[in-house]
Amino acid sequence: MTVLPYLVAVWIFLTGCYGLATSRNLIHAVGCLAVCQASTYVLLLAVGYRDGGTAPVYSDIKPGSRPVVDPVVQALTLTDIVVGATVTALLLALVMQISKRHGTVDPDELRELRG
Amino acid sequence: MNGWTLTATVALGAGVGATVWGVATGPLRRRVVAQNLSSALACPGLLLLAQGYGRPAYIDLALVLALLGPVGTLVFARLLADDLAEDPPHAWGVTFAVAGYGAVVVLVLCAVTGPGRAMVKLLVIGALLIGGNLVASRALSGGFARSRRG
Amino acid sequence: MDDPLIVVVLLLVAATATAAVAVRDPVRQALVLSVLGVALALLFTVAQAPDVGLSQLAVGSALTPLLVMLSVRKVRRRQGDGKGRAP
Amino acid sequence: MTRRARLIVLALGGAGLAALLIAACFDLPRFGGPWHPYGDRAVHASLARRTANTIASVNFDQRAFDTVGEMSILFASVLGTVVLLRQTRDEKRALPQPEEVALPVRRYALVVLPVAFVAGLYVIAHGQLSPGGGFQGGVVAATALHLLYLGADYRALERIRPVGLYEICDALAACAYVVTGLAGVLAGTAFLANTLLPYGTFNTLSSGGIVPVLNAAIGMEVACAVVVLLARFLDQAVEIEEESGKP
Repeated sequence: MTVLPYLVAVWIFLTGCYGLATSRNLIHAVGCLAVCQASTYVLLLAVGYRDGGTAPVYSDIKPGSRPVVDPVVQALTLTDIVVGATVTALLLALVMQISKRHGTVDPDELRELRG
Repeated sequence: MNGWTLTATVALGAGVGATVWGVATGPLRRRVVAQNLSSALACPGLLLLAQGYGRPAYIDLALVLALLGPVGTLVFARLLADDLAEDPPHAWGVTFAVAGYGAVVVLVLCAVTGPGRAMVKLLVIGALLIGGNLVASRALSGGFARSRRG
Repeated sequence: MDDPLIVVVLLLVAATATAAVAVRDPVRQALVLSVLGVALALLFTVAQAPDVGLSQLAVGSALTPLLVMLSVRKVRRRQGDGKGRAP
Repeated sequence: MTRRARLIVLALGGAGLAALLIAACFDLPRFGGPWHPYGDRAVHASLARRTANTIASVNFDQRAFDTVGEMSILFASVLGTVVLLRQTRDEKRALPQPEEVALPVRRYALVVLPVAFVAGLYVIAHGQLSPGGGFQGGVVAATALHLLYLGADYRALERIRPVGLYEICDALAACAYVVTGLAGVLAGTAFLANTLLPYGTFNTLSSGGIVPVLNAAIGMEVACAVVVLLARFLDQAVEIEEESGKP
């Protein structure tokens, strides 16, 4: 039970990698990369969790009244989610350019084109 | 673990679990409906969790989901209009059931909260959630019916 | 304290992520990714990280699907055009 | 390499990686354990500077320099997208035809647009108090504007969205963040040190020293970045076409 969150993170990462390697469509591959990213969020938050804790946001509770979870990993994750979305956008832009240049988004066909 | 989180566990496990199954299998018309219902089911779950943890601050999440969940469905309704026009989804029974579930959760929480700013916020979230859910369903079943490219 | 809740939501996320990889058509994958965003937001809430959940909801519910769907439309239109003419 | 050989290599590598990762899982600190040295110190520092939302304090005060890095990745990827998706010489613009939208959908879009936009601003403004902040609120506000495309049509969106202006605002917001940091250097402390402004009263909008300033800068940066990104994607998907006949 105590390692289940870590194992879930490993599972998500490996599935994402499998999808990335066997994908026949670059847009699908970008989606798989987003799944891989999600595994890092799960791992980071699992490391920062504390039993019975609550969020260290003191707008509605008094400081010190309840145990709190780790804010540092949350800060890392939260910036990465938004930045990750813009990186996904950059990759999708690359896919559009590939489609314009080569007329296909299948990685196998692209390899044949290069010869 | 209290009654609120227990209810949330059951509702999220069964409801969102079913939408995951619905979105991963079957024809396109079932998948878009499942996507719409996933946000409509998760939003009351977030409200229940906020109550269960005793943290009114968590309600902001439900507010954002009630606003942006239907927007996500509108994205699909708009960009898949041609595909959906051939085979439009008809799932009004499930949609109204889920909307009723959202209404019940919001009303129960309102009764517990008592009058005040928090209750107004809850009612706004409820209105946005149910209105958004119904409009998004409407959009899926022919909101962009005579769509051309654009 | 809320162990069953965390386990349920973790399994939900794992199942959705697997489905997101297994569904090969980009359009249908975008639908699953959108549900994955909601499931992740639930997990973050349960793990007491409302800021992160908010971030995931903002990005995952509308922005990512819109980006993917627009890319699919562009790529399909190109290939639809290209099939009529010689490449 | 054939597809089959690639799958074998993938299976071998994946199995090795899985074994290592699972072994690592059992050596990680126990899930839900009480030992969080950095977290406890971060909470303490945040309360000392009267910032109610510890996560905002970590992002915009204790690790503000890290956020400069994140911001530059965001800025660079937006710049890359803009360069990749520009209109090339062999492409022409075709005006999209207006969409016929069902009346309830159109009404919904026009009612929810201002609500969602204000909710985005609320999330940014309360970043240092309740859950939220510039990163989240910026995305919500920018997404809200695009309801005009979903509920009305593309030309309505283009009227309220001069992309050039948003590009300038994007750059200005990035500069504002760095200039706020440099102000610390000029005042004789360190880059991005939270010593310039008074810390204010705990749990009010003006608390936390430079946290609200940096938060607002990031909010503007993210909102403008998302608008510019989506503008380029929409241009490509809706408007820009290749000139037929030319190679």
